[in-house]
Amino acid sequence: MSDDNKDLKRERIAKRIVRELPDNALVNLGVGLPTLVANFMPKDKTILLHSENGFTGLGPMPAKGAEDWDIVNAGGFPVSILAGGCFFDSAMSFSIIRGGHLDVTVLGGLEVDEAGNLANYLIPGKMLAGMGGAMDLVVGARTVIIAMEHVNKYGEPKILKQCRLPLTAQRVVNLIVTDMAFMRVTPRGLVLEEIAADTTVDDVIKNTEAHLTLAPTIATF
Amino acid sequence: MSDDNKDLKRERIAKRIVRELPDNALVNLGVGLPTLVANFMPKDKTILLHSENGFTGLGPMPAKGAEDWDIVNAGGFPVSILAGGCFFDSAMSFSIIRGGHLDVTVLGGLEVDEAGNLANYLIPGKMLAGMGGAMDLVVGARTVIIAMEHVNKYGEPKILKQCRLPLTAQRVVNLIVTDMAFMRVTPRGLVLEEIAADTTVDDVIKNTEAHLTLAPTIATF
Amino acid sequence: MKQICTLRAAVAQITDCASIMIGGFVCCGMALRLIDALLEQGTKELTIISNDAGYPDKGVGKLVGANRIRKLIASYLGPNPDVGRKMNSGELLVELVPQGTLAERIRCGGAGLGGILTPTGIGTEVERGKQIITVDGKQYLVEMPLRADFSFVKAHVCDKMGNAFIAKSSKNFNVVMAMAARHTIVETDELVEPGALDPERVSVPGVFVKTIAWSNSHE
Amino acid sequence: MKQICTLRAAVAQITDCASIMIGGFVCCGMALRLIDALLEQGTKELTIISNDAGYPDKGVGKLVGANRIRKLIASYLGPNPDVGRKMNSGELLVELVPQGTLAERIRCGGAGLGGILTPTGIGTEVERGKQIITVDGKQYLVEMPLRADFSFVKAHVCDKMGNAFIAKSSKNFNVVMAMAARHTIVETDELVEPGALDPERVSVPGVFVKTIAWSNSHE
Repeated sequence: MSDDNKDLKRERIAKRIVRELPDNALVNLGVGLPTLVANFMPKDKTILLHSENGFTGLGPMPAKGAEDWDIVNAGGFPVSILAGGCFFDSAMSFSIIRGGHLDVTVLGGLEVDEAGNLANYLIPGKMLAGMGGAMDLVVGARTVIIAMEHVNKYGEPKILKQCRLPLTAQRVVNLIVTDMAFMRVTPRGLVLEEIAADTTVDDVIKNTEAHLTLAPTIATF
Repeated sequence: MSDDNKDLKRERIAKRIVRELPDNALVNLGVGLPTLVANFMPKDKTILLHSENGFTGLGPMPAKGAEDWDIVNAGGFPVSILAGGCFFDSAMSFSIIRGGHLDVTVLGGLEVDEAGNLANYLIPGKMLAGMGGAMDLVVGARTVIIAMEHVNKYGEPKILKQCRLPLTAQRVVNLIVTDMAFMRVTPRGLVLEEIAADTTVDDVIKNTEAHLTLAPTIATF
Repeated sequence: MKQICTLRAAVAQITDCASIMIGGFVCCGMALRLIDALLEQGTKELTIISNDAGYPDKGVGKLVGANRIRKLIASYLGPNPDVGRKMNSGELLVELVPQGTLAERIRCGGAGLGGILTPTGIGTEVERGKQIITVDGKQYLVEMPLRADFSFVKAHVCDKMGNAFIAKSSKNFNVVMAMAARHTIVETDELVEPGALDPERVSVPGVFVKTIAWSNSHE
Repeated sequence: MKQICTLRAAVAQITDCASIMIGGFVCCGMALRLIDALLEQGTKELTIISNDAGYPDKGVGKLVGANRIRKLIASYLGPNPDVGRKMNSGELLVELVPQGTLAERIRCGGAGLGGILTPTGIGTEVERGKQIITVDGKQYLVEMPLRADFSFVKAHVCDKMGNAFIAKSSKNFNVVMAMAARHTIVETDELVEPGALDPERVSVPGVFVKTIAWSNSHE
């Protein structure tokens, strides 16, 4: 897959997620792919972005040379604060998250399974990213959206019957949006609601280990 | 006892307590008699006063007409803030208290006993003052000083073998200063260290239910 | 966006038997005009969570005097002898909570915590019915979160995003209470556009606020 | 009064095997000059409590690179691959703590609480060895307080009473860490007289601070 193509697919994920954000929502975007969501904010809705390192009103990156290194996002990169935002410390920031005041969190994933379990912070012996705020975010946010590639770099499914990696949290995921599909976690497992324009239902099923229930009508995004 | 005489005795208690405050101490003064301590602050020491409703740097009452009702003490009366003080909310205020950051608390008492138990917030069926911040103050402060009359309005001892009223806290009192005596709570009970200028050791013992060990020398204050 | 309305419209959402957290410390930082509007409205059987009951003729004390409160959760009743009288005569339920524990229980409610372990209250009537846990040889009470249907927050300046500046020592319980209610109502002296309030001077982030009652809009 | 001194004098009080909390979030709000002074001094076998390990060439990352750390307690190691390598080779002990839990455990340490009950970490490796308590049908982990010998706080303005203003998003862990150490050291860009800092803009009350290291006094 060419880099251009890859970028387009990541954009498609971000744009699809934007449509799930309710008006007046307080939203936290994880590092990486989820951050792209900020580039496609809907003009007809008021969305307030929360940055877990300590402010609301997260705005765009400043022009080169105009960075303020006291205003960074959760990845440590300079951003800006919009009118109506405010600063606070980490204890307050996570009170907002854990206390149920966050409407939506969008995070990346290594594995998601049929029960809505999520693994996204650790591959034993290989990758030690640390959970950062992820464990609190998925436990505290009203809606948890996972944004990720449908398969890993070896072409293996990331959407499983049961997660194998250490869990970030149990039964927390509400929606999974990938370059191939839009899936909802329900008490009866995963429901495939939409597929990407350049794929087929069969292709999605082939690249998914988890059982997918098909929605009555499968839309395209 | 005349009111003038009573005022003088209360002043004597306050002045004696002032001598116990270490240099650079953070001190909280309870409502009533303990508040008097602020009137006799030593010139040769730096004492910072903490007001549990939310600031450090508690200063004198403003002149009549110049009150700022957004700056009140724990009794709800207008006071002032000195240079170097700062404001905070109740959660932070009690973090300072409970977290061991307060050097001294001076509080009134209904009863104190040989073990350093304190009762000062409730007389069942009669007085319902509420503990306010007292339970946190005596548990959190490094030194707890009780300032009170030696006997109650019926002339009965308030310093007992064992408290009868509901406790504010167990084994927390370090010093008791009354109109008659200065006593220290030790692992072996109460030690009488000083007596007021207008009383005798015998008189103090007669008005105290608790057993008093006499210090090698008994000074006068 | 936030609901921006009169004091009267703000309290119209409160029905009998509701629980309300009311910030303030002996009336300093208390939303006195929201309380007056609530009194006018006649709402009763309330559960009130507040540091104190103010004075008999002011703030929460007025609700006590008018028999609008079924249960009062508070730490300090010194300035209001009415409360003790009504409690002893059985007209009012009172739960006394140490002030620091009250602040932490409310904060827990707002912060999604299941409780805290505090040394305050060990060996007193406060420990009755509560679990005790020993950590490093020291005993702690397990204290549970407090939440409420509404909270009244008194601000000096509030922007239209709900960010509130609460001046000086009137912050007190207003900050944690703003976090812990399903519906937080701010009574503000001054209402400004987003961006007009310095983001470094925000005492209560707007994300906790649902309704802004503008005192000057009181009819 | 507070000890007001150079960066070098401030860290001279820190001996091998000390535990240090270091505020900051991927180097934003991190006391980089205090860390440099500590590196120069050669102190080793440290226990560091910090949200992250910064970058390999900056802040806490430098201490990792120079093998000064025995144990690191942190939540997020993304920007510093060194940590994972050193952990896997056994050179470094790492305890991962969820970010919100880290903030609360430190706050507990500073606030005299014995712990908190949090839903975060239930059903994950984080719950290992910890007590689980059910409140209202929901499971919570009992998480213990964290304290340290020292903490490094980065301020923009500090008065001589220790009151510190920490600008914008650099507040992060600096506030709770100031509360939870036996000896809190503030590295400040600007040092002012008491009264010169607006008491409404104080991020860290001076009562928590013992030493003020003035960056400009760095020799």
